Amino acid sequence: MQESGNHRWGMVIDLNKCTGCGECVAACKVENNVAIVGAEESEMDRTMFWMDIITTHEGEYPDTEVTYFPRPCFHCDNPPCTKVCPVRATYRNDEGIVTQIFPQCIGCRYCMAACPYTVKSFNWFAPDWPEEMNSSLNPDVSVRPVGVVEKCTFCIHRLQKAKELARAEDRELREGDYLPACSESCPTDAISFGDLNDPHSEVNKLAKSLRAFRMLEELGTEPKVYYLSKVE
Amino acid sequence: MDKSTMENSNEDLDLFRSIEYTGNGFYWTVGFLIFVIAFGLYGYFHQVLYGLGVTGMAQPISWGFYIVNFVFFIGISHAGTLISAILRLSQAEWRRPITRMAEIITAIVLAIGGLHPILDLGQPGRMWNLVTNGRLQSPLLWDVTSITAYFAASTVYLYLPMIPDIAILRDRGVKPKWLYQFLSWNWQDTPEQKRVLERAINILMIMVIPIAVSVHTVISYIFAMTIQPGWHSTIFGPYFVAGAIFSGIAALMIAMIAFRKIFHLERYLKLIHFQYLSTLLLIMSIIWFYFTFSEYLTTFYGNEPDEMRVFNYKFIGDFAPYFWLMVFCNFAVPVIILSFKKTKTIPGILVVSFSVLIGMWLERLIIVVPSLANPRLEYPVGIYIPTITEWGLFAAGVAIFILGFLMFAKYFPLISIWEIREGRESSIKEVAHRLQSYMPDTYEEDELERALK
Amino acid sequence: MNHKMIKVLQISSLAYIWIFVIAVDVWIFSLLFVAKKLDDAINASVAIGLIAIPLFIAIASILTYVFFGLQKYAKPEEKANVL
Amino acid sequence: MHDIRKYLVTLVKIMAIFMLWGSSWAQESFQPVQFNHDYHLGDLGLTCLDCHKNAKHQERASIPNIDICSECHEDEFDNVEADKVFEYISFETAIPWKRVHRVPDHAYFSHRRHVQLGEIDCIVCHGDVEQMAAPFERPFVNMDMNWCLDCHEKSQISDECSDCHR
Repeated sequence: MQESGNHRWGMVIDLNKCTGCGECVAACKVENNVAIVGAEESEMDRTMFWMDIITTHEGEYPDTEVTYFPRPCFHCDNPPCTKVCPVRATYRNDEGIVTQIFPQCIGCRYCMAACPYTVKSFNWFAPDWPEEMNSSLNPDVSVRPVGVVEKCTFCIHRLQKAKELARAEDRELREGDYLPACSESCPTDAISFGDLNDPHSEVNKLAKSLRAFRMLEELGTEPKVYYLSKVE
Repeated sequence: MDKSTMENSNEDLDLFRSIEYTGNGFYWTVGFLIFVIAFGLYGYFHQVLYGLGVTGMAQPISWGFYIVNFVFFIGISHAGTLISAILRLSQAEWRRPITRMAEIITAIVLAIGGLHPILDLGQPGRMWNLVTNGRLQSPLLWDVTSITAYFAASTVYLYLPMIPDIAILRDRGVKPKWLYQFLSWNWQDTPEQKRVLERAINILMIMVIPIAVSVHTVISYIFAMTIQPGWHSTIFGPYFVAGAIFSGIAALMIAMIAFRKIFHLERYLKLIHFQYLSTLLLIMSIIWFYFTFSEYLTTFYGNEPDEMRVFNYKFIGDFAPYFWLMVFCNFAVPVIILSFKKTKTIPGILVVSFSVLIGMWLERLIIVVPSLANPRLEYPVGIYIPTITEWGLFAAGVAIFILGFLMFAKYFPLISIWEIREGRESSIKEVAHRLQSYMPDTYEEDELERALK
Repeated sequence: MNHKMIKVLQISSLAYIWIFVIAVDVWIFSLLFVAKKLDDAINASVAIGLIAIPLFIAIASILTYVFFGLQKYAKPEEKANVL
Repeated sequence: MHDIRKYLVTLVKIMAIFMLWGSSWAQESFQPVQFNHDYHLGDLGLTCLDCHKNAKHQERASIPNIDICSECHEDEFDNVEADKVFEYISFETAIPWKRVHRVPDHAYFSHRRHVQLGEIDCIVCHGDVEQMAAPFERPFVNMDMNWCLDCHEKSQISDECSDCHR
């Protein structure tokens, strides 16, 4: 394997470019076999999104300023969720990805309660898809059983494959080899993804820009998802 | 058996009634309780089969009744051993008819409460992961450890002072004989045996107090260790401990009043016992108010936006009815009723006790749900409506408690017989002696002369 | 049920309590090793282990002390009767 | 007494029927074709990668089917099993091989990782296939996590959960 520990994967989302189209949400759902819950369940607030869009409204109509925040898991460098897990089903790996080991999870939902960003979803029932979609599930990602917590993994299966391919071709991992589905699918290129440790990567440069900020930075969780604030 | 013990055992005949006489009411009650438990179990199997979706929990509010009841039951379990240990330690003579009941409450409710997190698991079949891959840094594991320790310590603490009573039952020939023979550990009331037992009880009661305090502190840490608004508070440890003792005393008094009525124990559990305990309850009520006040005042004064969202949700938002009902039940009712001698009667105390239990349960609900319902980011505020499964399991939990208490009363005396006898025989002399030792020292004759010079 | 049988039952129940206590201690102890192996907050684990492990042993010891104390100081004539 | 004997006889009969049924069930071959690895590898000198073409460069090793078989099986051979293959080829229907070796859905396993990068011989996981006259009916080893981890620890490969689980 590639020597791990020298990457620190991160994401920069440009709010100026984001139109709130929801392509990232859809791409994520398809890529990661995220369950589709019925109308009844979604009435109960049990919708499941690994990538969600938070909409904020500022000001009174007609001078309303609407901002869309695509919200993956923030993959904190100091994650509050991993500390409390009683069985090590979630932890931050050497490359900064906060992983979720589904077969290990006992479903106590402590990590959900501890996450200040509320990014985790729980499988309240066994996941279910419309009949015709069952054959189009992504074989690279497991289908989670009932009763476990799940969340965005930065499409870690793509990293596994990209690393393997790079080593098979006997080269270093290049920028762009590994992109999560949301970043790849964004029609306006609002979501950049890459190695924050690489001084030449795009995300590194963007994360250092004056517009960059992180969600609830004051909590000290050190999220690795940066937003570029809106400018006129 | 010599003559004096014979007389005594006749005198304490009331205490054997629950064991030696079984009425129809007993079977009806047990039958009803088993029905309630079966209903709860049915709900649980339903939940295991289909998933936690059968409960009312949803996305931001991922913890509901199970965790609320977990904290509530463990809170009740506190009173017992802690109160009994404190009363024993302070040599309060009026403890004698109370301690046993308090200890039973602990043992039974702790077992019920301790199992509640399992109800809450999405994958109960993977419990074994806790054994093979547990992480001691998670507050949940602190709980597992300290509840196990408390359960072990409090059952031992219940059992040891029961040995002489079991021996009395054995000598009376109560059936099943083998059970009492097995449990009495060859007790023959020799002075040496008494010394051994008393030494063990003394060590245990000192040990059990810090364990008891640690249990509820650690339970509060489940919440306090996260950085969620409304939870991340340094006061939570003592706040939970105080609340636990508060609700525990109330539960203890309800049990005492009920069993006093059923088994005609008026001669043992007198008004004075209830008045002493209710004074303790009144003090705890005021302490509870003090903690609640400082907890919310700091939040309000600090005015941190995320904290204030939860604060407003409780004070004027969706949870306001529950919040103010809690304040009414936990503070207004006890203070009003227990402050006046006229209302400090058995019915009055019963009302207060129920009110406190309801209030403390609401407090647990108010701690768990609003913080989860108001996430920091701009999500819609969550709602939580418990389903029949959750109510059923709550009822089953209460039913198991009552059933456990009844079954205990069926086989063992609810009031410590030997401690009552000991009190009757020697405590007046001992207390007189003790009082003497509190008195200012009198001068010896030569000392007096010297002092006069 | 005869007295010998009861004696055996008593001793074995005491043994079960020891097995339980030792099992809990072994569990906590093994978690220390897991924490060390995975480099996962070993200090917290050691702190909890230091308190919890002796505590369980103490509880079982008290019980054992009482059991053997009561056997030792039972009246001899009835001892023969009961044993 | 007589009745009991009667019942016993009936019982024995029923058991005999079950045993016969069971044994006939076991004899029915598990795979559609009794493929002979021994013959193909030993006598014909093929290698694993000749048929399992993706084993080195892809995640999944691929189980050969008529498109590969037809390269050699152009005519009928003097063999019942080979005739079956020829039949499949001539009708252009895929041979319904039953998959025997599989890791659970929640684990990521890649042949490329192990065969190309790790340079592990096929026989390490699949056994001495060259000696096998019949196709697999059950996996060579029980492929559970401990089995994976044993080897990973021995050869000091990463034992991070996230390297295999997703």
